[in-house]
Amino acid sequence: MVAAAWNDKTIRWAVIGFGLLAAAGWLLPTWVLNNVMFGLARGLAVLGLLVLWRTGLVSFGHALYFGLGAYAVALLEKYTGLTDVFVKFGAAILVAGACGFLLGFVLRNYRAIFFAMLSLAFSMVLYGVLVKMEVLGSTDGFSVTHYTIFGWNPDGKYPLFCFIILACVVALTLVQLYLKSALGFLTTAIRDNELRVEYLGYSVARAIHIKYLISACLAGAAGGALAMALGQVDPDSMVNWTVSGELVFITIMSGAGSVVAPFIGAIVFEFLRTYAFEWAPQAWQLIVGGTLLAIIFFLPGGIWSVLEKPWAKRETDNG
Amino acid sequence: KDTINVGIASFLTGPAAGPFGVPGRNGAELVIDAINAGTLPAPYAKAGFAGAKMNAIFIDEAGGNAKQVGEYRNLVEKRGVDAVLGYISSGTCMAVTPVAEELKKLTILSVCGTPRVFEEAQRTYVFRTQAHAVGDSIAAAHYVLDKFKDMKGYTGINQNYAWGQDSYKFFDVAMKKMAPDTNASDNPQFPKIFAGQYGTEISTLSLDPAKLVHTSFWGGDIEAFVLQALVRGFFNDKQVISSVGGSAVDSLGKKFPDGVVMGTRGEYGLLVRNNKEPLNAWFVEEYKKRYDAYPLGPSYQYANSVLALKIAMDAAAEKAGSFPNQEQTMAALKGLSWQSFGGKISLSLADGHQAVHPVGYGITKWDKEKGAATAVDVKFYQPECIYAPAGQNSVEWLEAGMPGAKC
Amino acid sequence: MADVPILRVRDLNKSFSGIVAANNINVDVAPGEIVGIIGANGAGKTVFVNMITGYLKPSSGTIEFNGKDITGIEPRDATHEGVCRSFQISQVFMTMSVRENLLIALAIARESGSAMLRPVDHPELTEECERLMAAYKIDQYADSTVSTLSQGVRKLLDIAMAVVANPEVLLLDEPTSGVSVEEKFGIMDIVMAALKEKGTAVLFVEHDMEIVERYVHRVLAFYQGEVICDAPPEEALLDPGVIEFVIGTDYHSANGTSEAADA
Amino acid sequence: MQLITTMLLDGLSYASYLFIVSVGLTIIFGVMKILNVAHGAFYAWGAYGAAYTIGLASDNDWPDWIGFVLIFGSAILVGLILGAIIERVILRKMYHEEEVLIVLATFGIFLILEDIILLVFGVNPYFAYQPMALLGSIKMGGIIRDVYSLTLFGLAILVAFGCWYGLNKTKWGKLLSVVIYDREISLAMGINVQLVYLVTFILGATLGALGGAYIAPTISVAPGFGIDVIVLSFAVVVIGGMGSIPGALIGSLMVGILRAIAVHKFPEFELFVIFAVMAVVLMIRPEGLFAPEKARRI
Amino acid sequence: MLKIDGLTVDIGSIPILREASLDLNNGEIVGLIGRNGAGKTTFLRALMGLLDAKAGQMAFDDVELMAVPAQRRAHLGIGYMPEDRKLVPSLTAEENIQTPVWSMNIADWESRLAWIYKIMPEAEQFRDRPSNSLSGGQQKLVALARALMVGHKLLLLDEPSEGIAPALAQRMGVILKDLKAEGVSILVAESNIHHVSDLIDRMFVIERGAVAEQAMS
Ligand SMILES: Nc1ncnc2c1ncn2[C@@H]1O[C@H](COP(=O)(O)OP(=O)(O)OP(=O)(O)O)[C@@H](O)[C@H]1O
Ligand SMILES: Nc1ncnc2c1ncn2[C@@H]1O[C@H](COP(=O)(O)OP(=O)(O)OP(=O)(O)O)[C@@H](O)[C@H]1O
Ligand SMILES: [Mg+2]
Ligand SMILES: [Mg+2]
Repeated sequence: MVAAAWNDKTIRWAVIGFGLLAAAGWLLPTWVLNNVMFGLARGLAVLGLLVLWRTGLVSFGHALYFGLGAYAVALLEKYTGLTDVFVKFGAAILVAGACGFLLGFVLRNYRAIFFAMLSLAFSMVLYGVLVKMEVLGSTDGFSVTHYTIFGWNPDGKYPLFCFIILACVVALTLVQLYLKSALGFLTTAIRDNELRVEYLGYSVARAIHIKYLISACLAGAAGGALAMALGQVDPDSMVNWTVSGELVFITIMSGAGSVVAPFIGAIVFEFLRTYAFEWAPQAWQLIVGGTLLAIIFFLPGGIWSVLEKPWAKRETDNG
Repeated sequence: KDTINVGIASFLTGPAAGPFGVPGRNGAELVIDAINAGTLPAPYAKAGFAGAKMNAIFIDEAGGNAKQVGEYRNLVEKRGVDAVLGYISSGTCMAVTPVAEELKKLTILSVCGTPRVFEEAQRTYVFRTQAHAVGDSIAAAHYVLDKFKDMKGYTGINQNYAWGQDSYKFFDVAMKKMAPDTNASDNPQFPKIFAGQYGTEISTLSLDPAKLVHTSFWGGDIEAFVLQALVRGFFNDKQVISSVGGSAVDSLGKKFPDGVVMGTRGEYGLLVRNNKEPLNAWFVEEYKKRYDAYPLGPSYQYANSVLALKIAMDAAAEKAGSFPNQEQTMAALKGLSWQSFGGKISLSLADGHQAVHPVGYGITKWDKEKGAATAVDVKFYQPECIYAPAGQNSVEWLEAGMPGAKC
Repeated sequence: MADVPILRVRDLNKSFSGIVAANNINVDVAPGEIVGIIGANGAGKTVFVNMITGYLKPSSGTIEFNGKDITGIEPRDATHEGVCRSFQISQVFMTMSVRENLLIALAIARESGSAMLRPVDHPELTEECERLMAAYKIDQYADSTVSTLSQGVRKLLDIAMAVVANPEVLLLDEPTSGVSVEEKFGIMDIVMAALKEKGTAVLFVEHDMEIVERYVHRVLAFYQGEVICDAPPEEALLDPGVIEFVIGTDYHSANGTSEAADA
Repeated sequence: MQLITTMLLDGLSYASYLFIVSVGLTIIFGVMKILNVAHGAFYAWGAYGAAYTIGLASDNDWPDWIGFVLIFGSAILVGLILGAIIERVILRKMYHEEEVLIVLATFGIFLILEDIILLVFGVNPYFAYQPMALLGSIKMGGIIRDVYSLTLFGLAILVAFGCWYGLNKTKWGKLLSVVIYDREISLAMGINVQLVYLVTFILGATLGALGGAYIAPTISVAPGFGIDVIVLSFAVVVIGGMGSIPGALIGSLMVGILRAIAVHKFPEFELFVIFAVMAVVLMIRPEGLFAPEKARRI
Repeated sequence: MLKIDGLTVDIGSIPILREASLDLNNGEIVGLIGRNGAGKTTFLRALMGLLDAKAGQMAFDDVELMAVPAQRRAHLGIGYMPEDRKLVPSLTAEENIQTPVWSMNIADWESRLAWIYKIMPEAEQFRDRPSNSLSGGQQKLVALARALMVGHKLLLLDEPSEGIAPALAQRMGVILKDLKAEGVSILVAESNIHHVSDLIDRMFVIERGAVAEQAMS
């Protein structure tokens, strides 16, 4: 499988790219490092949404899993004192995955706007519970301050940065292999014609359930990673519908063309927002909205479509 | 050094901008300009912050705690500010505090009220020039019991988020401790924040036998509530006590009903509008001149944070004999006690990081002749009466019946 | 022909709020038999195909396949059992290329369980895919997105996708409608030859009597939900009811010329 | 008994509110298949328009009833201007794109319009309470109620009937169903698709603005208050079924009444009501109460 | 009455029709014959304005069609029956037939409808059923009826007999001949010459986007 992965051009270049990024992180100013880290963390969730989007589904409720992941990390630290990043990260994925697996039985029967809105409803239930429950921090949430790696208590964020990069590489590789497999290939087919897929002999509900589970795990991982990177969880930044909306926003801004796109898009978004915020603290939404419109107009394929051409050209040059 | 860069966070967009963020920023801006120019009244007439001019970088507090954590990092790590001031939302204060500690950056919180900031851990780099919210609710209970002894029970309408939940909880506990035989309603209302439509809630409150209604609504929510309740004759029937609805008194003007108990979380705003104490008079005067409105609570709160920084830096400079570094400034700030634009403030809790000051309430009254809102029957409660002694957890202290309170 | 029917349909009924689309249909199909289904428009041919393949649940009656009751199963289970179909209105993956369409069909048919996680472009699948495209004369469109192809090409692709699972019973709903005259016999030759080799039983709905005459062993004629004639083509096409309701008089009068043209 | 009447009246008035704020979205969604996030901005602009003009009128001591004229006037003006500009300049170029992309575009428009509000009107609240004060109050079921909220109910019925009639009983409404289904066949049947889209969008925008304008007298018109309306109205539309006016009406009623019961009896659940109703309705009817017909495919 | 000259159509950047020319006289039925993918549908769609033509002229009576926006072309009396039916699923069969009536002034629509039902009694049987429940062939009939509603001068029929039972196709041929006698011109696109060989007066063969007239055998 490792060989199969290395044979894939996208994965090969992504691994190299991420490796360089990890190395560069050593030299980057902290604020850049932070923004990249936030972007990468969100990129994980966006990668999950990309898997869904390729099959024509858009979820307005993935903040549910994002939030579950983030809260898993925060609660684990607060109530058990466990701080190891692998444990935290694993817990985030596990909790989100379990929830996604269960809700998947319901959501796999929905499509289009109804899928989107039912997801939203579920996520808002979690939001409501969090806001109500003081033990869960209500709207204030918690801080997530410590992390350790196999007992080592590092200083600064650089090790965490490397960890998140590692997580991204693993996620990206797995998703790319999945998308290229027969099962992943079904993605577009289902969007185009479910009836035919059924008649070919595959259960559409099952295929969607699998995708949903993948996206839930990735969103959980993203929430967990962001909670650690940011040091803070709270319902409004992790579970509210605006968070889901933002993830969808980045997904489309990035483009569905490649598994690398979500990470690029999320990082771009992070910087766009940082600068918009800096330049126009009273009108930053205007800048973000304007950029959004511009992207939709001039790059309907997302940011990826800018990179796609040189990328495709390489392909023909090489082979 | 002749300039310092200071990040100042307050809501510049969204629903909290009008009632809190912009008045707060204006208060800061007014005072910063005056300090830079050396035009503050005595004893603060000396120009600058230890002689340096402050370059304020205003940022928007909207967008949620997580985003603010990121923005805080950007302020410190990217824009290299010398200190950070401000913050209105309790959640955001909770969120940026650990980051401030991590980044070791002097941060002065201006408005937020949750006691948890300093009671969950000892802070080194974070200060708050505003007293915490437990005192607001205790003072409210005192005022109610002083003025409306024979009211029949109480209920509340508060927004469904930490601030609203805490405010009512503190008020409820304080009432239960101070007047165990008053009836607490079993159906207090917690509508969603920014819901805007309160028809159903007003019906519920009307049907409730309780006469007194506590609310920590602010901004558009209190304004909408007042408008909707007003047509329904709600205020004829119920006594409303509002802890932070001050902005509505001015925005609604003569439409705002008389007889509402109104607090400002300190010696600020409406309650001290006609107070002739020179610093306050200067502040009200200049603010009105520049922004064509009365300063609200947050205007004072931000101005006080700025002033505290100036006092500390000046003192530190004097002591060090040179431009003070962050440690020196913090040492001077710790435990500081100063005459602010609204009364005296002392950083006497949490090892000199958390402020206490009197908190008062008054009753709204429209002054026809002046065409302005006023407060009558204003009464302030002293810190010894409403805050837990240093080192104690204030919620536990409140629940224990406020032992040792001197009122 | 073997005695045991591979498909046995008993007393099949279906109505849609008052409209009777299937009325007591009884049909046996022997393995390897080729059956032409003809009928007026709205006679219930497609509904019949839909019920056999599980898309519609019959109001009453049973369908047995190889002695097993398959009434009301899901379409995908019908496919697993060995009952496949093509569609009157092509059901293909519009935003994908012809090759990708076939690759998916092949992958689902050939892989199962975790093998679905193998990449689709491994040689076994791709080679078979190329063969199929060549056989159905759609290889020149291999890389075109289906939405840019004409109706006729889509039809061919649709049929190709139906046969990849090597069914034992194949139902084709109007396989040649919309296919140009130059191709239709060629296609049917290819399809039928391949199927004959495997002994697949084929039921195809057809409005083109030349095709019916040329390929089928038996004709089922539908009218208003009923089978009005079940006989070998020589007989069925001369049945007065069939002529009146289904094929009209033109066909027989023009018969001589068309046969000459095809010769 | 008193409690029941109160709950019913509260429920009805909240339902009217929900319906009024979501009907514009339903129309645009139903006809153009665009989930219009900018609806929240139309709502806000309608409210600002009404609040601003009513404020002016009151400063100039015009009679209070003028307020009602201004409410409708400003809604129409806002709908006409914003609707026409957005449809012609932005959406028209996007109809061939994927639906999500259009949703995102409307989101971009929303962000921009929101900030323009901030730049034009500033952060301080605007009020337009005169119409509500003018109508005064009335005692019903032992509780004082404001007449203005009751008129909301009338308006909801009126708008619902008007839209339903227009969509189902007029030639124009029938044309819409052709346009909804397919652009090419509409053109081939001589339908001016562009005009239909333009008019529909303006209508939807006007109704969105009317929602804001009519609600304005009861609230504080301040930045950011359009956001929550987006989720509320999405939920109503989904519950009712895509683009169905009767669906939106029934959906609003269900949410309104259940919410009233919750507020009176189980306040902890108030926040969940709308989403609970949505989840339950979708579980039972996966495409909402009144799902549109689908094409037969095989 | 219809004269098309040098019609060139690209989709994206792919040339689909190349300088296609065709003419049609009053009261004539002309076949446009070609195999799958030859460009028949493209030709008809370009005529209706559903695709933009890159070059060429299309004179219809005295009107230059290129200058008429798509939605106005039907108003000239051109009825179009698309190959893939395109019935509005939420409407009944009869409402589908009526759609042109809602957008245009068709004064005699009621008598036209009655006439349609007379020549296609099948259609009358399912007039009140939702069109999404109809069978493929029934939908084809409705699509034809809808085209008849508009096309009092010219009918553009894209594979009208595809999926139609031969008995009905035979009757349809008769109907079209009757129409022709009334002076309606008809352009039929077909991939199977046998379906229309008795019907058409002249035939144009289209191959890879190039159109040429061919003598009838
Ligand atoms: N959107 C498109 N992009 C690229 N090529 C297209 C597009 N639409 C059609 N074509 C091509 O144009 C050619 C003509 O298509 P058209 O549908 O006109 O054929 P036709 O003669 O009607 O065929 P059939 O008999 O199969 O319906 C085909 O080769 C088709 O692949
Ligand atoms: N889902 C449905 N709802 C209602 N009526 C239906 C449905 N499906 C089919 N029908 C009706 O059942 C009858 C049989 O339809 P079917 O599609 O089987 O006809 P068919 O024989 O295939 O005709 P064609 O040759 O035109 O394809 C028709 O009258 C049709 O209108
Ligand atoms: Mg059929
Ligand atoms: Mg064609």
